[in-house]
Amino acid sequence: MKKPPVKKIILVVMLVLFAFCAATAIAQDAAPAAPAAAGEKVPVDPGGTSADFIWLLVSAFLVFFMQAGFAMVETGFTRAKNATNILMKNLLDFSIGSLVFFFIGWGFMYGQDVLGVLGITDFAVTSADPGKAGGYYQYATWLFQVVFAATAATIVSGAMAERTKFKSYLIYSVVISAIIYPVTGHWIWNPNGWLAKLNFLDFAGSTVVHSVGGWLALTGAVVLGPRIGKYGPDGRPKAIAGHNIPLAALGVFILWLGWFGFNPGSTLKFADNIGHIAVTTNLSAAAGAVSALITIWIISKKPDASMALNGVLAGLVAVTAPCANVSPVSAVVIGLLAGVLVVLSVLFVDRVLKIDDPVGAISVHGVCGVFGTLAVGLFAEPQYNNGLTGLFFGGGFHQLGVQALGIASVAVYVLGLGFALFFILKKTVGLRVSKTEELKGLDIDEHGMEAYSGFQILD
Amino acid sequence: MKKPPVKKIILVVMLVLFAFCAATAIAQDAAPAAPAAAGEKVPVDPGGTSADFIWLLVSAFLVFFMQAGFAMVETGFTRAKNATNILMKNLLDFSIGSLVFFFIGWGFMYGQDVLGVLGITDFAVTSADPGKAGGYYQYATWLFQVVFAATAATIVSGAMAERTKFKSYLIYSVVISAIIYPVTGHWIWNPNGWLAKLNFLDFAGSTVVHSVGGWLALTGAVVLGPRIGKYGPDGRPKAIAGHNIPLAALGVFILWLGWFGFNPGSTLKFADNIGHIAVTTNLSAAAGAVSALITIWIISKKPDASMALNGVLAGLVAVTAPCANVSPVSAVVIGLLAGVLVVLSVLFVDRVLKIDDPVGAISVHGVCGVFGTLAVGLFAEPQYNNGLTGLFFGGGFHQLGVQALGIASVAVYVLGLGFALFFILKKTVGLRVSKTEELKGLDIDEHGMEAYSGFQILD
Amino acid sequence: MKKPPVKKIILVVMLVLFAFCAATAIAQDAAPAAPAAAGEKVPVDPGGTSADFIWLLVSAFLVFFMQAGFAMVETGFTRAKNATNILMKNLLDFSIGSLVFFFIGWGFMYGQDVLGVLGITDFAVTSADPGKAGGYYQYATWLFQVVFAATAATIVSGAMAERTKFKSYLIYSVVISAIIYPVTGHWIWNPNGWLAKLNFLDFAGSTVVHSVGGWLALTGAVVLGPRIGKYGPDGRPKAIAGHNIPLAALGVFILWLGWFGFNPGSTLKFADNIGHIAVTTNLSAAAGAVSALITIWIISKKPDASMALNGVLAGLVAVTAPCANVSPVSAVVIGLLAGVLVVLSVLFVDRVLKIDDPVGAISVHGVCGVFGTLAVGLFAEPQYNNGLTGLFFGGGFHQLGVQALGIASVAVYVLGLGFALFFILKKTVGLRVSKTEELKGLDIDEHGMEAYSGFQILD
Amino acid sequence: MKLIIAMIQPHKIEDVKKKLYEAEVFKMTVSTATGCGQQKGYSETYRGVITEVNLLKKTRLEIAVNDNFVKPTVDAIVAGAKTGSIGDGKIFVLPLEQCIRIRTGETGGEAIG
Amino acid sequence: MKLIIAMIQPHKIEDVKKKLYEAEVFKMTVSTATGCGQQKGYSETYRGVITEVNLLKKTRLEIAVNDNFVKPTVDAIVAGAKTGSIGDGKIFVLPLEQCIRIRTGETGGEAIG
Amino acid sequence: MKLIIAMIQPHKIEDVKKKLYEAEVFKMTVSTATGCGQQKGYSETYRGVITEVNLLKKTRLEIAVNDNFVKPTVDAIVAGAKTGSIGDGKIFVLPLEQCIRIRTGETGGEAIG
Ligand SMILES: Nc1ncnc2c1ncn2[C@@H]1O[C@H](COP(=O)(O)OP(=O)(O)O)[C@@H](O)[C@H]1O
Ligand SMILES: Nc1ncnc2c1ncn2[C@@H]1O[C@H](COP(=O)(O)OP(=O)(O)O)[C@@H](O)[C@H]1O
Ligand SMILES: Nc1ncnc2c1ncn2[C@@H]1O[C@H](COP(=O)(O)OP(=O)(O)O)[C@@H](O)[C@H]1O
Repeated sequence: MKKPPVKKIILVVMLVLFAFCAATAIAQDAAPAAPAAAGEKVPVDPGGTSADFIWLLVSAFLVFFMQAGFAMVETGFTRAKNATNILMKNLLDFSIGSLVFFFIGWGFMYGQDVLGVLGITDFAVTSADPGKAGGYYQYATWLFQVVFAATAATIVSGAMAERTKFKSYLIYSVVISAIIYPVTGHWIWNPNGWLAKLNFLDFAGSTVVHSVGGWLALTGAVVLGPRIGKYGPDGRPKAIAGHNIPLAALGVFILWLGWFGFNPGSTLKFADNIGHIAVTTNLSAAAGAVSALITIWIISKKPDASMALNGVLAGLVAVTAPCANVSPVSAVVIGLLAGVLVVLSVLFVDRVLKIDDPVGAISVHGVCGVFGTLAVGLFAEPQYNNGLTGLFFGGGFHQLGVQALGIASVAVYVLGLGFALFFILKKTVGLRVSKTEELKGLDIDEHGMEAYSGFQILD
Repeated sequence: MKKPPVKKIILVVMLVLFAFCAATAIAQDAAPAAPAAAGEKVPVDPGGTSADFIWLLVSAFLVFFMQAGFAMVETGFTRAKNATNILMKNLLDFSIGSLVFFFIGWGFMYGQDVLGVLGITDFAVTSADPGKAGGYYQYATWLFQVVFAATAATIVSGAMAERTKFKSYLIYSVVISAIIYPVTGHWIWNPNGWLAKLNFLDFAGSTVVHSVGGWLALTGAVVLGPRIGKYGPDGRPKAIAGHNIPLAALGVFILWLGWFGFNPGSTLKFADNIGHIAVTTNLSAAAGAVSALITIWIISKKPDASMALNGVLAGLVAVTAPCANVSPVSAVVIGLLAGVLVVLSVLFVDRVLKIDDPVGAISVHGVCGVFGTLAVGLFAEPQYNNGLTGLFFGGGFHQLGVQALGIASVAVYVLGLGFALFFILKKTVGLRVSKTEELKGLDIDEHGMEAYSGFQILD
Repeated sequence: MKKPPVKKIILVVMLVLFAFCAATAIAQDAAPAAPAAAGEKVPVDPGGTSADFIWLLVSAFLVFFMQAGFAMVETGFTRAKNATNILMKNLLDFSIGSLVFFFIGWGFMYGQDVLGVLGITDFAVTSADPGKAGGYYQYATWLFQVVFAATAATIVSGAMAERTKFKSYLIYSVVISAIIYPVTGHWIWNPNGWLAKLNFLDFAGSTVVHSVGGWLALTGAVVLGPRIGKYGPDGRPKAIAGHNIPLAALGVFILWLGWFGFNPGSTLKFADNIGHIAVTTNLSAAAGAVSALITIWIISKKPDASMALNGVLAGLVAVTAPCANVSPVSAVVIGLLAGVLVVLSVLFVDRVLKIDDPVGAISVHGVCGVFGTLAVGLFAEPQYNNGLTGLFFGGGFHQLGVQALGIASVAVYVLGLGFALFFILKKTVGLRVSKTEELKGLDIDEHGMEAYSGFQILD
Repeated sequence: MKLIIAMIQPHKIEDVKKKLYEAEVFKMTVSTATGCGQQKGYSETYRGVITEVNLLKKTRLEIAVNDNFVKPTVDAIVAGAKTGSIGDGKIFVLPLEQCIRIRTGETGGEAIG
Repeated sequence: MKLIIAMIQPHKIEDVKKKLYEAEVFKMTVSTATGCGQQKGYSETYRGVITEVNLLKKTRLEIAVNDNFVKPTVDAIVAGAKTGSIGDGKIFVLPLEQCIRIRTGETGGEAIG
Repeated sequence: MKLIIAMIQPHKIEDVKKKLYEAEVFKMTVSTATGCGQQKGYSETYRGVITEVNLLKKTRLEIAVNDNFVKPTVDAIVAGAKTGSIGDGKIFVLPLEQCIRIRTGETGGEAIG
């Protein structure tokens, strides 16, 4: 009774994918770019210099590698019995996301604008074409953009870890990469988007990527409910310890590395402030680690490793929007604040809201994403990037207001769609695995294999 | 009785290495490049622009990192008791390969051509020399080439995992890096090679690297025979589960990253189609993951993680040859087909051929390497790279024929040499560890240490 | 009674950090760079071309990633019960080091010179400023330098693993990044440093980074004393096996990758010998692996994995100083010798000196760092880099003498400060955890968590 | 005195512990094992090869009790671990001759609790 | 009823299981342990330090059987595990007073199989 | 013959082994377990949530001995494992009916040593 639908869905998905490919192929044939004479080399693409190409691609590769970072962090911070499952979710959201963002998402985000809300052309990235001006550069640009889309998508898996059905997660992946992410992306990063026109500034994506991921994480975790055993009968939260801290730490180092593509690469071309951006990024991450460690040390008397690791990510997320507009010293301050914030937020979500977020995605990406977006309006200094001045340097409240407006609009939109999506999934395919499955671990029942075959593992 | 030969072999190897170094050093002295006056800076090397240098080197570094990827994948997919051994094999095949490909292999591959079959000069890469035109660029080129040679070498370790003698594996490493790989490399990548002259096209090495590795994997696995317990008395295959899926998944992510050097870097200089190549590479990998997952899901009712991971690699291997000549949409199709192919091939090898290939190297690298090489003749479109048109776009059968000829020649050559090599090893040094050693695990007996000291591990 | 001081120290540290930030912010305001008119783009920074920027930053990112490599190597080579602790030490020494080297260390190292001994300006890197000539490039330069400082810092954690108090380690981190490292760095890498003026040559830091780390590792390990159980009552050393060899191997691969930034990036700008440097680096690493394996194979009859891994690092450390000045063949010889050296040194330290260095940091970084620095005076050939000729190529003893002088001065200085530092720590905060804590593992008592929750681990 | 050894489903350990606490049994030793019995295992499909895995993860309890505690303890275990489906596990009761508390040197019935 | 505990070489577990199946013993619990006995261990050479490792990996079997099954079970274990070289392991037979099947509440001889 | 089962603190294993060797007990089987008893556990603070962890790591020894060796063995374990603080552990002594050495087929008292 249960199996057939799965197969049908799969077959349909496959057919749709093939149909899409065919359709696009035909469309491309219909209006083919003048092909170069055989063997003739198309002249240099005016879309970018060699430095632009190399910088953008190397950055894209680094951001791609963040997928490995997320996979390791989320795996390390959850239990051994769900490790295969979380890894598969991380792998598949990028794989599916790549295809969907190619055929659909890109067009919504960067296609020709309609009312500042949505793009409606350039599906399957037809603008990337060796025969078109800037056509070669468009390929590099798409690659850089798809790894950003994938980052937003993968954030959610952590908050929904250890209890979400694999099938439903795959459907979620399609929806975020096709619609949810590209739409807010259009608002902010497409020069014709309505927030872009208001001069809302989110250089590398504290809002576009991280808070979108964070809000979705929130809706997902709320609709799912906490893992069995997370809250005692008295409602007190219990620690469900991650099973592999070395893996989680490796993941954080990989993410830190990847962020050197995420932020400095967001210049989208070579620019001489890339060194500046790399420095603010690094200092904020370092400061986040230090202040998160100190905060949790004071609160719980022990220098908790998981919090220090989250502190790094908090610093990175927070500096993502302001990285190009603030001084290194401000970056240190932003990181220090983010580190404190993430600890307090994790405790608040866990103890007061009683939302079970196994890896802290809501706090790291949502809360610090919001904070970082605001930080642009607070710490920006005019000698950097685009002459913007934040409140603390005498720039007044205007930019801060724009930032707040952008944050709020995105939140409303994403929370709305997120709740709708997860609620529909819950009522149709089902969002959560059965109780026994959850207790036995998702690896055995969902994937038929263990992550650590042969190891004696207690739970 | 057994120990002395080892020592002798080792001492001989060491002596030979030293002798080689000395000889080359002397050779270099005999005809020294005019040294620059002390302190004087040699003028810019005309072999490449700064963009060429940076692109080639960064790509080489990424491809180097694939060694870590292979090591993790192979370790994760085998049992804990053989982990140290497989890691050492991965480390040593690169280390030995580097030295051997420097002193010997490079000359056979890129030295002055003899009859389109073999190079015979430039051993110890004497062409790389600050005093020669293009001499500085030659260093970068060699580095890029050696990491490719090492990739071919390391593929084999997976198929021969958990039962091969360490010593014999080291000898194999020398032979592949010195002779087997450089010869087919000469045929295809040396402009004077006979296949290159026929216009056989293997842009980044589906055949040169992957199918060479795949065929050797096949011969190795056949000559060795299956692991104890792999086939029941009734001949039915049994699953021998890998012990660390997170490590394997990390390895796949690292390989995916490395492939962004492998394919786009194969332009060998900066070129404006590097973005295009990165996109086709990424899409094929993503499509491979999706279709492999769906295929195994349909066949065995579970979304098997190991197959999804192999699907990524299948997509990557398949797109390696055609990456610069096909549209992104074609790359998706190539990836989808490769994902299906790898699953069917793994099952075929396992169940019908009854060859025990613990990590699926034969299917991933051999079968998908062949498919990818053919795909050039099927999917190429003239507006890309070198004006080639494949069968599906109206280019006729000629190129497909050339591709098939190349595949077949390489297969015959490599299978022949491979069987000869492993057969000789079997009859002399011995290829397989003893039964008890295999059952106890290779780590204790071959290396005297465990990979996971302190962990309670069942088998 | 014990807790309050911790909190106080932490609070003080936090206050000091904030004060520093404030002070520097004010200082910067006092003498602000002429800000560009709003929205106006500052013209190209004359400090570097786009190739310079990209090369330096990519190299810095790779060197940053070495932090992950060190973390994995040290974690893998120690016991499971101390894994969280060693990871935290690696994370925090980089985080704290980043902040401290920004606010303090950089100024001592690259600020205006006083008597060739110390810099005294440019704290908080005020020279990095979009309004100053070369100001943008200065950011990139700082990033590259900070990851070097962090490498020196993190080396020590390995030698002091499994028994050092977390708090004391954090204090040590501050001191090395603020003072110890920047001072010798000033001597050698600041053009006005007294050793630099003597033409002491340490291209990428065999001495500046590695032997500084190695000497500190030595003092730390000596002051701490061996781990409980390391030496039997009869004084015979016992093996305390590392708990995760795959992780250690991954770490070594990551380090190898990172070294492609460490050495070739030390050109500090794009240069056409970067390929040459990458080649010598790679060959020496490969040779180190091979010769270390052979050496230990002969000595202890087994191809010990931990020694082969250390052999790679030995080859890398040794070639760090001479990488730009020697031929590839010489690099092979240097690597071969380093591989032998590291094995003999590890055995010597362990058996004769009876110093307990869990990961071999003293031998790898100290001994091979010294050897590499000398190798410049032995193997340099004039056609490379700066026309230097070593003893073996007819250059006489002068340079060798200078190298020896530099090595000795650095050793005296670092050993002196190191002993003083660790001795003071021992007498005040305490350097070593209690016996029970050490036996139970540092993770539970110091951090309140286990690294591998749920796994059954024996010891 | 008896030594009670029980093999239960790993995911029932929390329930069993709760029931044992209610029965005022606070001391126990827990470890993991794999077992095969009536429960036929699940079919694992590693790399497409469908294999019956018949060694399933179990949690193993050891509880030393005085004779009057045997029944309450066994009942508590059953109450916590029973689901009614195959694989619920077994309880074994062994005679225990002596028990020594290392810390104090106490022996017998006193040492047990 | 008896509880049979056997320590065997890890790599003999498949052989032992086969022999036990032939002897119609289908139920058992398996775990890992390390042991030292006559077998002197192997010399590990971690980082060049040659150390006698005398705690060797062993597999531990627990099988509860009715009295008439003791001999066939012991024989099957011996048949499967014996190589004739040091380290083959030991079999211990303990008295078992009671056995309860959690699922059904059955006790004694019926519950065991 | 008796089977002695002891649960001790993991970090005392080396001391216990030494004392056992001094008492000429060379054979044993060692495994890990987690236990709860009087020792109340430590408070773990994973991600700021303070939780009493009451299943603590223990090392589990099994030693089969002839009757005259029971006391020396128990004494040796106590001597090696005792610190006087809560959590030191317990020793259980069970009757052992039979012991078989797999390698030789020897049984009983001879097989044990
Ligand atoms: N005779 C036995 N000896 C040892 N262990 C047993 C025995 N019978 C059952 N077990 C243990 O109990 C577990 C559950 O047994 P099983 O027969 O599957 O359950 P049920 O009794 O509910 O049918 C097994 O996996 C095994 O670990
Ligand atoms: N008296 C004993 N008590 C507990 N375990 C024992 C005892 N004797 C042997 N063993 C277990 O059996 C294993 C094999 O014993 P060993 O003496 O090496 O083999 P053999 O009896 O063939 O000489 C040991 O590693 C240990 O786990
Ligand atoms: N009745 C019992 N049954 C089984 N195991 C026990 C029992 N009592 C104690 N243990 C084991 O001994 C360990 C130490 O016991 P504990 O009561 O903490 O020490 P102490 O006896 O020194 O107070 C426990 O963690 C548990 O593994």
